[in-house]
Amino acid sequence: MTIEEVQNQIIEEFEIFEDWMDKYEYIIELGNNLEPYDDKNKTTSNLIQGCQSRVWLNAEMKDGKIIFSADSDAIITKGIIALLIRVVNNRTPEEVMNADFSFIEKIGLRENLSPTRANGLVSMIKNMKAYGLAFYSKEK
Amino acid sequence: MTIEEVQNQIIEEFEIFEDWMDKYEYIIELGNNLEPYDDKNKTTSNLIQGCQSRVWLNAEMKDGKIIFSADSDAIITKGIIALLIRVVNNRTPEEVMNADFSFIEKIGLRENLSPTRANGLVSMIKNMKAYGLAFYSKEK
Amino acid sequence: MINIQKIKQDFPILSQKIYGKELVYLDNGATTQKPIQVIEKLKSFYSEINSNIHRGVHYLSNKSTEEYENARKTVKEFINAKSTKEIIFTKGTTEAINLVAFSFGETFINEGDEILVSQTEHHSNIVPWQMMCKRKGAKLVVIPAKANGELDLEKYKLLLNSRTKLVAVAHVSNSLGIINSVKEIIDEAHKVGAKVLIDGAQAIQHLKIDVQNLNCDFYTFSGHKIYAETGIGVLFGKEETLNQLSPYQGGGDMIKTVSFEKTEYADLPFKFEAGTANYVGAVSIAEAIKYLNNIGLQEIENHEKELIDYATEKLLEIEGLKIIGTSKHKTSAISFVLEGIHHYDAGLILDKLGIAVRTGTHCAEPTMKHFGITGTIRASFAIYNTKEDIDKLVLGINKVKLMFG
Amino acid sequence: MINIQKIKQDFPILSQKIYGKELVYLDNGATTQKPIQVIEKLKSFYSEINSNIHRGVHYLSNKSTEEYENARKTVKEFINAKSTKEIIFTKGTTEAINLVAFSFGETFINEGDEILVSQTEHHSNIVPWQMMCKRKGAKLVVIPAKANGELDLEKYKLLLNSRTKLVAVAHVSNSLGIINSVKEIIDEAHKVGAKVLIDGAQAIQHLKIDVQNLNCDFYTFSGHKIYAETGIGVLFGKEETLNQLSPYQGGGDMIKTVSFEKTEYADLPFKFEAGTANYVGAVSIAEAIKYLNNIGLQEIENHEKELIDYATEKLLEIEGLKIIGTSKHKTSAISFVLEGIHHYDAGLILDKLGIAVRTGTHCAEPTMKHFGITGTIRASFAIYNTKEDIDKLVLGINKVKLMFG
Ligand SMILES: Cc1ncc(COP(=O)(O)O)c(C=O)c1O
Ligand SMILES: Cc1ncc(COP(=O)(O)O)c(C=O)c1O
Repeated sequence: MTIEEVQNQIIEEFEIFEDWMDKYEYIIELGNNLEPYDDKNKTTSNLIQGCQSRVWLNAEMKDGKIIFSADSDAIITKGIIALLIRVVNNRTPEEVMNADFSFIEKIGLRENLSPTRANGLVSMIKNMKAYGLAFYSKEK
Repeated sequence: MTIEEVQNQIIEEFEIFEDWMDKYEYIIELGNNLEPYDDKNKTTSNLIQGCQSRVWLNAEMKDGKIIFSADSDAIITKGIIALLIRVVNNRTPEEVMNADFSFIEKIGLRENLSPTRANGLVSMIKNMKAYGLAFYSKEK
Repeated sequence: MINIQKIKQDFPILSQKIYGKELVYLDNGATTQKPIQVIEKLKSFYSEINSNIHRGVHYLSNKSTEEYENARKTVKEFINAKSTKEIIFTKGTTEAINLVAFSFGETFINEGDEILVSQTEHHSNIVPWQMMCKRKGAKLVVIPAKANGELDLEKYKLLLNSRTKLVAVAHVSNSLGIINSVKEIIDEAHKVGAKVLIDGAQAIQHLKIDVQNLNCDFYTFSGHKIYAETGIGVLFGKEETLNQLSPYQGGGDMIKTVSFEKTEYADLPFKFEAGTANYVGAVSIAEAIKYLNNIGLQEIENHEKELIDYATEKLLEIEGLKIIGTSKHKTSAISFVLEGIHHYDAGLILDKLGIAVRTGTHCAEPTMKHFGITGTIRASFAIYNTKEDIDKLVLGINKVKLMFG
Repeated sequence: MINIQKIKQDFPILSQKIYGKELVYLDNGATTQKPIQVIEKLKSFYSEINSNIHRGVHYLSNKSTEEYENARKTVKEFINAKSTKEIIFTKGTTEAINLVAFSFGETFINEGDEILVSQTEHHSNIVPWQMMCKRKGAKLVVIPAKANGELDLEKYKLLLNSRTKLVAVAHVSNSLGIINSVKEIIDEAHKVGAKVLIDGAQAIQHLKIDVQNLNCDFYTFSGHKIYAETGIGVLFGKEETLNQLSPYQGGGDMIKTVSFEKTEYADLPFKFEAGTANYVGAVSIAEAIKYLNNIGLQEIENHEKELIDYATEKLLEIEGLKIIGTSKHKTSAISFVLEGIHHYDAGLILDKLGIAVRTGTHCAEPTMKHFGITGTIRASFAIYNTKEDIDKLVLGINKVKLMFG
């Protein structure tokens, strides 16, 4: 599936929720089920300091694809991280670099990406793309 | 006449004016007729620097009374100076020290005494009283 | 008796619906809402009076100036300063503290001198002193807090010495709501000849302030936290001390005469008000003070005391909720954490319920560090809050617990 | 075509009567009046949106933040900056210049360095540099003006040298209304590696500004002179340069992390915005810009050109009237003196006729000194002024001449 297809899939999944409660309960579930993050990767350089919640992001190359893993101390942030990873994980640097994340807005979570830097997600997206660019440049 | 009597006299004089034009024309006349100020007294220490017009004020003791003389580069300021001098000239330090100048407000010239420091008149009144106090203290 | 329902109606924003729910605004520590009286004053000022102050000889300019200087008088009376010369309008508490840090620093601070701030300060009462200390080679010394969030006055006394030049402490800590013993802090500092700045950003809207009685050297607060506009604040300083300080910013209105060879500064308070003052902001502070005086400061204090007592009682009934800062001397703000639930998660869900609280470090990272936490949920109250607001908060927290349980 | 009568109706204050006479407001250089759109925006913001920005996760806080950051975007587009990181909100031009003087001084200025300012600057573009030069042991050098008030660019070029670190010049001089040749000034300064600050306080409301085209390093202006609130202003700075500067004020919102051991500053633009920003002020600037864009900047420029040409012609017909600053490159302000009549006297009488002009030194004493005078009468125009206003001014001046004749 392309990035766009995954995003559309997520948008469809979210269409069934009748109210914000259901939606957030699902995000909390996603957060709770996020793949465990290796504690040895909780380094300062992997840390994204939001004002409110902290995010750790790690990226590795495997067979020409980027493998992301991430964590946060807040569950809702983790839930959204799970969605982001689902979209760009195991993809080529070029794909990651050019990814758009417009689905976040479409599923009504835009307030979580406000420029307040509160949860670190805006920076996380930036960093994901930066990884894409970095690995892409290295390959050349 | 007491200071109060002079003030009342001035207030009466101003009652005849029908509009601001007449009033200001009278003040301009007073300004033009203000006793000439001795140029040798245009010293920096006698200068009161308003933002707009400058005022010079000189005070001397003669037979236990204070003799004021003053000047300004603006005519309207000079006209008001003429009124102030008429009220407190040739009086004892104690009288000057305790003088109130409420007539200014009563003849509708309060805007000329705004705290904008524009014309230096507020400082001039302060300085007149300060002279009163200084000479009074010296006498004791 | 104070009629809160009537007061509430003075605040148009409180009838807003958030996600279709009635707004429960408990973020008053961040900023207070504005009564219609203040909002209408802005409108009438800009529609009828507005003109630059201290500058023109014309009618509107005089009128604007008069309103501005009357606002200064209103503030002077509100905090019982000796003279309007002691009231400097700034853009807020932060600027006021920066002003003192710079000007006091330039005038009085030498290498090796010490500045004391407390463990529980807002960043705005830490960073300006750090910057100044760095520039001057002075030392920033921390007054430690006790486990309950109160300042440790015994240790404070031991820290004071002849090198101590200034002590900067909040009247009420913004992250904990604790009322510090400022009177004692001030008196002790004066014994070693140090000056004291009290950051009143969280006190002025809740407690009756008397700067002469406190005998502080500087007192600061922000308009936007006392029901007035953003972009305006107040620095009180004792006339004698302010006179000694070198000016902070240079520009129009703060000078007597300017030439390239020699510039003479104006007298107080103008010396510290460079550029076009936010005269409309100042007028809005005066209007807000008038509003508060009409209600009565004692009435306000009583009402807010009732609120915090009620909130404390109700919150403590919630299992897994822990109040941060358990001193008995508090006003109008309660910080707490929920066991196993991140403050950000809690805040997000409360928001969806129409309840506005603040979560995070509250610009007080060293305070969080003191308690070994990364943040709290803070509910902070104002005159228009009611016990029902607190009931709704409690219901909301229970919902949060359910969702993350 | 621009419909001035309709525009005039947008400004409620213009229908005021002064001493029973229609207000003729010609003191726009000091501050402009506010259109109802801006006034209503303040009201609706405080009634529906207000909450502290960057601080909460709740709905209103996000909404406030969004409006604030959108205002930044609006300003960025208005002056064609490259990025919103280059737009710092300050309390006004004066603060913006003080910020640069301090931060640039701390970072770049050493003993013996030189700062150039012109003979015809506003005090706000002189005193901050004097203060900084004094602190740093640097030298303030004056770019001389010619007899007609234009800057002497030949002499300017001779003053530039490798010690020149910064040149600070007004885009339009406030006391004369002269448009300085800033493009040439900037290009020449860059040749010796100096940075350039342009004080745009009197330009932004009259001319289309393009900071990329100008290639200036800093550009400053005040909200209250561009139909917005008092207490808010803008500093534009090139991202690269701003990044190098040390911060100015410390406090909340300008930090990444704070501890007593080490404080890390936030990224641009927040690094220079300590404390609660005047977000309502910023929103009012955005609203004012929207208003101007709706009318059309070219339309405004044309209208104001017509006004100044008409005023110049009519004033020159008055015997004994001398225009101060006779350059052909002027906008929206005319300064003049009347033979044998003090400017204060003239201003007072004009005021009684309902005509608001500014008299005095216009916070530009060195400019007055250059012309050997103690002050002028200045009529300054805005979009809502008409030829009738100028006719009334002319009538007023004739009356003044009669009274003092
Ligand atoms: C050219 C110029 N620079 C600076 C200023 C200062 O602006 P403000 O007082 O808004 O800070 C003014 C306004 O008086 C001005 O005209
Ligand atoms: C205790 C305290 N000090 C200082 C400040 C800073 O005030 P402002 O952001 O209005 O400058 C605040 C407000 O956040 C505060 O609560």
